[in-house]
Amino acid sequence: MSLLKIQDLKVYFNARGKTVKANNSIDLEIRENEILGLIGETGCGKSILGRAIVGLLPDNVKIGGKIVYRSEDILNLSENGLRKIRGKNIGIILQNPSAALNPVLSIGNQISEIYRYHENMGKKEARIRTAKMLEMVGIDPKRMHEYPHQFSGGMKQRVMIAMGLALNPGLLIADEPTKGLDPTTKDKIIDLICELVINKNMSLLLITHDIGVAEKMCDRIAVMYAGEIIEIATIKNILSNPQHPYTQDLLNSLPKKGLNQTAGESPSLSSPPAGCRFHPRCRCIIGKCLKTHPQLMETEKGTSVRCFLYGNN
Amino acid sequence: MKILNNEINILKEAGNNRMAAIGGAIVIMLTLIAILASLLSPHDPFEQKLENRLLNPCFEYPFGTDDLGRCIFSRLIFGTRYSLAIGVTVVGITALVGTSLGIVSGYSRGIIDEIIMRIVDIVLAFPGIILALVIAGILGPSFLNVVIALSLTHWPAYTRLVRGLTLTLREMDFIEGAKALRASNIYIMRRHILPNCINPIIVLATLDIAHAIIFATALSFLGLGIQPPTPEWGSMLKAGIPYFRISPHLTFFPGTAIMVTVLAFNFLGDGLRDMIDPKINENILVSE
Amino acid sequence: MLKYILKRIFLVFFVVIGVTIVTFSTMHLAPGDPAEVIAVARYGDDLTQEQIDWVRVTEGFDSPVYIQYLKWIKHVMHFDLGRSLVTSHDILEEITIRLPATFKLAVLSLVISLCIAVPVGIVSAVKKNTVIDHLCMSAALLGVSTPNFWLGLLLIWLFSLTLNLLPSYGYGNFEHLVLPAITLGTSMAAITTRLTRSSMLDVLNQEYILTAKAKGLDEKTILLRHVLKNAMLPVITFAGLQIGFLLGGTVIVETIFAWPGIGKLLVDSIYARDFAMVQGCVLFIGILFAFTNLLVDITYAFLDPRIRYENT
Amino acid sequence: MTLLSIKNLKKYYFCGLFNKKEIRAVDGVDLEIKSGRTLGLVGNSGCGKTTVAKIILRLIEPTDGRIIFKEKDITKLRGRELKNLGQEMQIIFQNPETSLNPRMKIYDAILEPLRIHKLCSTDKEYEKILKLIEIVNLNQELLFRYPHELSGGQLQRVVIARILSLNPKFIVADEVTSMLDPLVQAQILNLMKDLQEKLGISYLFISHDMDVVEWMSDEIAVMDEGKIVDWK
Repeated sequence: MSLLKIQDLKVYFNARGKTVKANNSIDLEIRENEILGLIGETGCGKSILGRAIVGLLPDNVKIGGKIVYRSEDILNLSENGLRKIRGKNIGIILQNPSAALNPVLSIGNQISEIYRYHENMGKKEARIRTAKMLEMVGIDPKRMHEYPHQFSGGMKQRVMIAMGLALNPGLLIADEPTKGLDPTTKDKIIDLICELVINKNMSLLLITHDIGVAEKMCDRIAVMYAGEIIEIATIKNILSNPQHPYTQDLLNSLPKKGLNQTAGESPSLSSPPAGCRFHPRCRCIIGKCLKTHPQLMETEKGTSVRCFLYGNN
Repeated sequence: MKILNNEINILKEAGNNRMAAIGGAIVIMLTLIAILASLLSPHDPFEQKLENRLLNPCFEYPFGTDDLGRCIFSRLIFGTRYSLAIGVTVVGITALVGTSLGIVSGYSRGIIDEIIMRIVDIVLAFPGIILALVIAGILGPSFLNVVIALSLTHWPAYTRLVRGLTLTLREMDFIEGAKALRASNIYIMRRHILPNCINPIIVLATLDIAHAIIFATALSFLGLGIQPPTPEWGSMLKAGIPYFRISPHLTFFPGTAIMVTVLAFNFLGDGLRDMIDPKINENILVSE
Repeated sequence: MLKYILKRIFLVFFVVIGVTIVTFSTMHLAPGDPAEVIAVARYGDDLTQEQIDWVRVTEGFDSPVYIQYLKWIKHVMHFDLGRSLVTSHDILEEITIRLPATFKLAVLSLVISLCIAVPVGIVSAVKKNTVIDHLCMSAALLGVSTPNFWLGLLLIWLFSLTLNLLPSYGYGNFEHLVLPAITLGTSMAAITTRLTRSSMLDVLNQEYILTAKAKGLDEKTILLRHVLKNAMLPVITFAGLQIGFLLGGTVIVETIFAWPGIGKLLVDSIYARDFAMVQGCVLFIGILFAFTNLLVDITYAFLDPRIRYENT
Repeated sequence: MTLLSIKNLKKYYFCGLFNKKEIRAVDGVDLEIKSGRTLGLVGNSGCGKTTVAKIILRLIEPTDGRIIFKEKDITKLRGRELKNLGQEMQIIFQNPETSLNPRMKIYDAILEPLRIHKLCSTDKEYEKILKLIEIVNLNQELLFRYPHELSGGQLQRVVIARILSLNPKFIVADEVTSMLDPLVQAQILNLMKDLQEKLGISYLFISHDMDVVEWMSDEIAVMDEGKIVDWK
């Protein structure tokens, strides 16, 4: 059964006269206790999709379409309704841990306030739950009274994870959880998230530009380019036989695959190219690509691609 | 996501350049009044007609006359010259001195930085107008002494602001890159650090002109600034106090003139600040 | 944390020495020969050259400047600021008599300023770009642009001349304190409101507020637990600094309202060219201000955990 | 022929209340870089690799040890020779966004090195800059824009063009692509490899990503806690 279904989601901003189409009719489904990876380059709108799900977008935004969480459309929930879901049903780990923690509150308080607010728990009981949570993410509970500036980058990331998982949400969204960490801490964080997600049988939406991390964690991968999803497939299919030319180039650009380069730059969201967004940089371009905009078509079981090479959409 | 943040920030502050426009318009109007003072004023500001003394505002004298029968309207117009002149000269000197000291102390970080910052602390140890008051009092009342008094006490605001900016700029890679090119320190300060400080300095200078005008009129109000008969708003205000009960307009018009001028510069400064650099807030400006 | 406080204490000591040097040197800036000024004050105008020379020797004006400075400092150490040139009363005594008047005015003005500024600043930040916000901000802008000496005159004209509810000058019961305190308090409130609002807006844009929302907390909890705690730090530091500005502000307000405080003493002694008294007042205010700054720094260190638990 | 070698390089920092606590950022490092070749330097963050790089470029003074560049000891170089050294050795930083002066147009940024060393008369500047941007395949239209209008990859190319204007023999690349997306990283690394073949530049390539270093370098030194622990 699908935990979260995103249907034709459109997220538009108007900035300096131009409308920025950050998310352009996105269809995506996250199943029960599955890890879905959302991969894309900087500025392709993947973080915005993550924040749109929990309604954390700035107020000058126009949102269309539906986001159904267990048969309840989140987008037309009232602010109170949405607030009930955040943290309880859908947790989110924001991108930059060193700025995302309140510098004047101890990390213990910042976690226990979730328990005291959502389940109006007593102070003592909340403290016990917080200690248990800190232990689970590998932080010594005795450091509960310390402040964010006394923790290293990796440790702050663990505090964010503890905050996201405090109320055992059904779905966890992790936005670039390993960015800026050195290799050893990165592996530790990856193992921690996988272990927690599996034994709490939750689903995880992992947002990252680092394919190596996605390989180690995800069951399924969705590749995003210029505000829209261009390929969805299981990790095995994506690695063994990527279909969309962009996914192929992305995988070939990995150091392991010889850093083969692709010309051009990723387009700006405010003035994307006509027709298929990737046509200016595509190797196997055909006439149709320049004018018409391809739809996301399902080719084999569970794999869908947005390209004219496959199926005659 | 980075691209989006930039665009949102710019959008948010677009509304405030209306403020800068209004402030700018009034400032330009005031400068024109100052320049064309002799053309605009209906009477000679120094000519005393004792027979029509303390007249209320009427057709002949739009703002009435003062205790010596001089036309207040004309004196106010000429007064613009002094206020703007003091504001601009004081800010010109303090911005120059303060900025260069700020860059040098921020960039060199060694003993020089310690010395400059200790001098700043000492000058700032005297709150607000006290030091300026004493210096003006001792040197004796005159235009030049007011400028000296205010300049000696106003420069630390710039030094603090610019030093803060230089400290952050100094850590950026493009300064290390310039050093790797073996560019001289002076070149780096002139070509890399100064251009990145110009905008915040402009904002601070605009707000500081407003500040300097208030301080200058305050000194004249206390009789330590520009002395009568020169038509300076502060001294006109002071001259109007003995006649406060019977003809309050003697104090009302100079007071409004000061407020309007200061308001204009504050408007301009606020508008510029929101457009350029919202980080400069009262803390740095008023702490001197 | 200890390192931070030790550094601040050393700095204050250094600043106080600086204050004494500046005060001493401003006196030497005065035109004319100090010995002659004292001689005139003591013996009247028609005096002979010997009297001036005798004064110069006894007062030690002939020795090099730094010796005079050291001698003066020795006196200051024993709380002896010397005698007024005009009334030849003891300077420190004159100041201490007037201290309560200035203190009362400063404290009441500070209370008025904070009681207006903090709530208004918070409300206009939370309700950004609404009618309330524009209203408060234009009032604050007007407040900042209105020189407090003119504001004082306006208040006198309104309250004591036209409505004559309150006395326009003098010192006595609470009634006399109202107008000066309002004048000083409101001009301070204008500056503090603008600072509170920009500090609040700054915190509202931080990422940890987004995290708080992501945890599902409601507006009120976020405002109290996260926003206020961070936003009030710069406001408290500025409130401390304000005590110093009030000392500066009193100079003008006390002159308008004939309020017998240190500010008025300073202005009157400048008129009377009584440089010894001026020197005493300036020294007193400078040192008082330096110590209030130290107090503010230390309280700030306790409030901000980033300094309290500073570890490399 | 070895272009550059370091002998027993040390850099100690002193901190704590009375500068008693001693931190050995670089503790006796020996390196050798042959001309036209790339030496990779790998290690976790905080192991001192950037400090070594900055010492070689004389941006930081070493506590001990010697730097030999083209058989000349440059550890204590001063004045004119030090300035000429600036033409021979250069550095590319990790974050492209802070590597260029935000107030300087791209055109001036690329020409700045030539203007500092006065190597090119103003009339020949335009022709020189066209050649430079052609090498790093940037299009002309970007020349009159400001750094904040360019993407990470484009900025890094501007930095490379700017350094090439002095045709240096040795470039330090300090985690050059760790902030860039995969595709852009591939473009920049391939560009650097071509430059090495065409212009015979040698690199000290610093990174914490082992695969990237293996692809780029001929020899690799692994650093930990200020010392070289492994050599491939």
